[in-house]
Amino acid sequence: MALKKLSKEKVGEALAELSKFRLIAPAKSDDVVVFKQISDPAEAYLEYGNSTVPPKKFAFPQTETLFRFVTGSPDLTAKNVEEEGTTVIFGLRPCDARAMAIVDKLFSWDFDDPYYLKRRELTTLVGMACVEPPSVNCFCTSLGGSPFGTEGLDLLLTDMGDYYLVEALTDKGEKLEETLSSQLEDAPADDEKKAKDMAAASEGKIRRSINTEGIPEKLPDLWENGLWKKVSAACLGCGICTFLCPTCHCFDIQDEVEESGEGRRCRMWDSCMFEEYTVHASGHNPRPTRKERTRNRINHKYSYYPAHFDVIACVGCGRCINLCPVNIDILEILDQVVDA
Amino acid sequence: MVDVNKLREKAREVISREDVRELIGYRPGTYGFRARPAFVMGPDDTGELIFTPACVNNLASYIVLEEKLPVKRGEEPDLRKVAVMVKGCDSRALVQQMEEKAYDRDRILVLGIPCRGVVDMAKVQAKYPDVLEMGEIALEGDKFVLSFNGTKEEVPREELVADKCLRCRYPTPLVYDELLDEEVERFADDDFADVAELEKRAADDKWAYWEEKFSRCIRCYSCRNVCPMCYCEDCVLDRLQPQWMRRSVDISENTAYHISRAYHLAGRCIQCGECQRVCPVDIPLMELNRKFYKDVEDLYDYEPGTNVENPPLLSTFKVEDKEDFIM
Amino acid sequence: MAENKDFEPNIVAFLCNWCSYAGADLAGTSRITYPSNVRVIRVMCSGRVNPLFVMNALQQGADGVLISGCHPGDCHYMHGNYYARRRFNLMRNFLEYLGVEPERVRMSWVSASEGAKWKEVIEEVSEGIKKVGPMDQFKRRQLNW
Amino acid sequence: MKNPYIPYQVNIIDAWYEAPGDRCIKTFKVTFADEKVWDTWSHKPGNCAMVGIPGVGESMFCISSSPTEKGYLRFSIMKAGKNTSALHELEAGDSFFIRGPLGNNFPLDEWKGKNIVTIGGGIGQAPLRPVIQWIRDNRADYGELELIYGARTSQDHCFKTEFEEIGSSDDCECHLSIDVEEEEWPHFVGFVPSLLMEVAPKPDNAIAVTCGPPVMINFVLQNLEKLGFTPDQVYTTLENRMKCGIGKCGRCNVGHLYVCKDGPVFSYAQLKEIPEAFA
Repeated sequence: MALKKLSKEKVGEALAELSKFRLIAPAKSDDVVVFKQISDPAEAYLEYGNSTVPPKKFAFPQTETLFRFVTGSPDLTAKNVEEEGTTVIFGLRPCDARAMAIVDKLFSWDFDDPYYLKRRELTTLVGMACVEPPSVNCFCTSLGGSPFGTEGLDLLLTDMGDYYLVEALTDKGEKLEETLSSQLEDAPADDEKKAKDMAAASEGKIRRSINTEGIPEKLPDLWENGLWKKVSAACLGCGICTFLCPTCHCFDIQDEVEESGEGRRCRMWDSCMFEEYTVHASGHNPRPTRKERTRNRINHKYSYYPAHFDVIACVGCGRCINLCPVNIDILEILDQVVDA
Repeated sequence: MVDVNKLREKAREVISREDVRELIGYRPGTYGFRARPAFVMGPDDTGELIFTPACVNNLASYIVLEEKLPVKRGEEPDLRKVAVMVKGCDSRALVQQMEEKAYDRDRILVLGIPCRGVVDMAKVQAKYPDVLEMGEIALEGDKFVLSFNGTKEEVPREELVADKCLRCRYPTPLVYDELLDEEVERFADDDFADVAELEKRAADDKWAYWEEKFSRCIRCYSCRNVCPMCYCEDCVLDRLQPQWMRRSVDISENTAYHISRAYHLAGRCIQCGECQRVCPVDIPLMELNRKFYKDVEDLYDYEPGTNVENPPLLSTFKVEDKEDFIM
Repeated sequence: MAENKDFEPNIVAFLCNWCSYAGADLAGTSRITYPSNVRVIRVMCSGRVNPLFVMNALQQGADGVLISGCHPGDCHYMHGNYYARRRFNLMRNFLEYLGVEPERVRMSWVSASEGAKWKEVIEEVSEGIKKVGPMDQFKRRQLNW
Repeated sequence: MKNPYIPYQVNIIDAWYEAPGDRCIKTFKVTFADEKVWDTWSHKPGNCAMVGIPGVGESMFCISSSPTEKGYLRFSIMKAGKNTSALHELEAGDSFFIRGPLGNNFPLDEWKGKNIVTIGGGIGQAPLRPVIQWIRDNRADYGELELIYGARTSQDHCFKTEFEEIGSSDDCECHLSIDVEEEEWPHFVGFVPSLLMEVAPKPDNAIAVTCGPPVMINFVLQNLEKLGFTPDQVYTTLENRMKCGIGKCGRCNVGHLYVCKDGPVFSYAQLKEIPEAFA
């Protein structure tokens, strides 16, 4: 497939064209960049590092209705995700797209999750390569990703200065290129090589790393190791590291009923770092302290997930390091695991 | 400036005491200019301890965050003291906790650190986004001196200092067993101009402002968990019977959350600013807390966390309390 | 907010058992007519009213909330109304700060013998809320899909 | 494919209390409101279902009837939290909703020809009941069947009338116990692990299945080892807080295994590898 280019002057026009779909793009409010549905191309903020909240919420919403009911009535009406329509997530980072590809495995594991999978089917991911690593704590290259990675993406954009280089990666991506045919032009012939060089340069600028080899196998042996108590000592038990993680996918299910009897069963993000996450109705909690919860978080990502799906559930986006209020650093923990 | 050697020496002395179980202080973080809480369990762990303007965390939170597992049969509960390093603002959390009888004074050993201000780490991060190797920050006069990668840079204090420090009323801890440096005289005051400015706006304007902020909230509850005054064993947010706040994330529940969080701190918030510091989506939580702080001061002439003998604001009253709003 | 002539507000009133509830009851038995758009919830004391109640009422569709108790000094439990007074003075100011009009959260002292005052109070509350219109700030929206 | 989050409505045919008290146990005998569901429904002893009421919530319970009992399902539920309290309000003629069958089951096919001993405590008998029922309904396929069960008091005994019936039949040996002495109690007095030592089942060609409170399980496992049972001859069930029941929501894992999906039935050999299993 020949490479295309999208001149920066035409980005607005392209976004306007795409707003016939449910268009999701990074937007800035105060100093926080979050993905949101935009109707005006001017809202899109494409010169960003990475978003604070990952775009996972458009595949796996923070709160999502499973079905509606009226109390006392036997009729349950499942949510029809189809109604949300075709969605384009524009400008997400390769790590976040790769995270979606990783989480896809869980949601189709033995039982298909109809809500998630339908939404993924309806969604086209337009990635934005990281010409510069967005943060000092990026470590995607340690986990098989890359600032120019394409896994999970349908289309990849690369900022070439005056224009974006556009590479279609899947059928969905090609379809989207067709939609944008009047905004896209042919890319210069040497851009492919240029982009390759840029990718190598960007990879070279990733400064943090971990050798993950052997970690999944080693973690279960460290169950009683003293390191867990140490690394979790400062933990506040908040949900930052999990809610902002692009691969964290745990959820709670709760019922909400209005005075009228109309209600819904919905699911919402939950965090294994919360105390009530595992507490039994009897009051017994199999993970009674932050030590057990931290150990579970690391094990889930680096041992349990690979045991089932052959891939570590971490993409090295660095959010949990950047935003932890007490500077708990997953790479430091993993270093200790390696050294233990 | 706290002399780091003196600090470590003192810490060593304290943790060696038989009646002290643990010492909570600061140590360098894992990258850039970060510092983080340190949990010292024995004299050998004291070598990493520091105090610099990067030590932003309020360690008083850990006193009430401690997880108490049931004592095993045949074992005695460990009743030794916890030693904790506190800045002026942080010390007020201890005062307020004790005012509320959260624990007895002799449960803690307070190492007070007079403080001229800490940095706002977000501002430091924005100014030096590329610094990965450990850097150091010191406050020299009215400048922060940042050393990193073999270079030194001076930055005016106002540029990087945390907002709360510009209005600090209590730079020297109000409670301590030992003071690790010389007392610092009050160098600033608080006129609540920010709150007054927002108060003046029209109702629609105010709501538009807060609606945008609250709609960003992802309910990670970091603001609750970091707060030294949020220590209920059974938080109303987690209760299912009755469930006052739904867990779904939308403007109604988010607003309800922020109202109850702020209200629970009415007359209790000691302005350490931790909630706002930790918020990943930059909700100006202190603007909520400060509204209560201002009203409590204006209406009841009460300042939380300043006197252990004070009765908690909302569990007391005066017959002559204002009631011009009552029909 | 534009005044809507047809708008009839939903008002939730938390009335203390000993004074205000009896006062409202007296208004009824004395055939004093007062606005009917108030839903009364009897509590043992105005000091029982948790600010969460107010917030929850506003979330669930109340356009305004009234808390009413005994006059200072008359509390059946000695001091309950004094605590409530502190609590709701702060609550009211805070909600105003968020952009919720102060007309929506009111407090009154109505004794068991003040049937006529109850009428005045509820009329004033109702008029005040009519002026500011329906509560549309943080009411629970239609169930979101 | 069916949406795994949408439950089926079931109607309560009969409901009765098994044990009184704060943590009372109530058994529900139910059938699907839509009879056609029976055509596609198939469960095995050990399988679970999410049981709940829309507007209240859902929790996971084992199906305490054997598939050989046709035309109904049984659930025995202890009152503990919000959902179970709401379920306990229901009576015959009311309905609730279930999602399932979920989880794995006891490998009863592999156990053919073997002697089976079940060791239950309190409400822990609920997952063992379908095992016993299944064996009794396929009696020729299995060797000897021994039932060991105990609860705090005789009042707390679940499935009392059934035990009486089983005890008087020659299908099965029935050993009962209570923790503390009571007048007119004809059986063993003491904890279940002690009763187990008293009965001392032989490990040869045998399978032991145990379920009950964690403390009891721990001692039962130790005692089974003393009696010569190897870890792969011993089975138990685990429980954890659950939400989705299908291995997505994350919370019920012990190590890399999800109790809802890979469990609730585990062999002791499996669990020995997982330190978190006995948390």
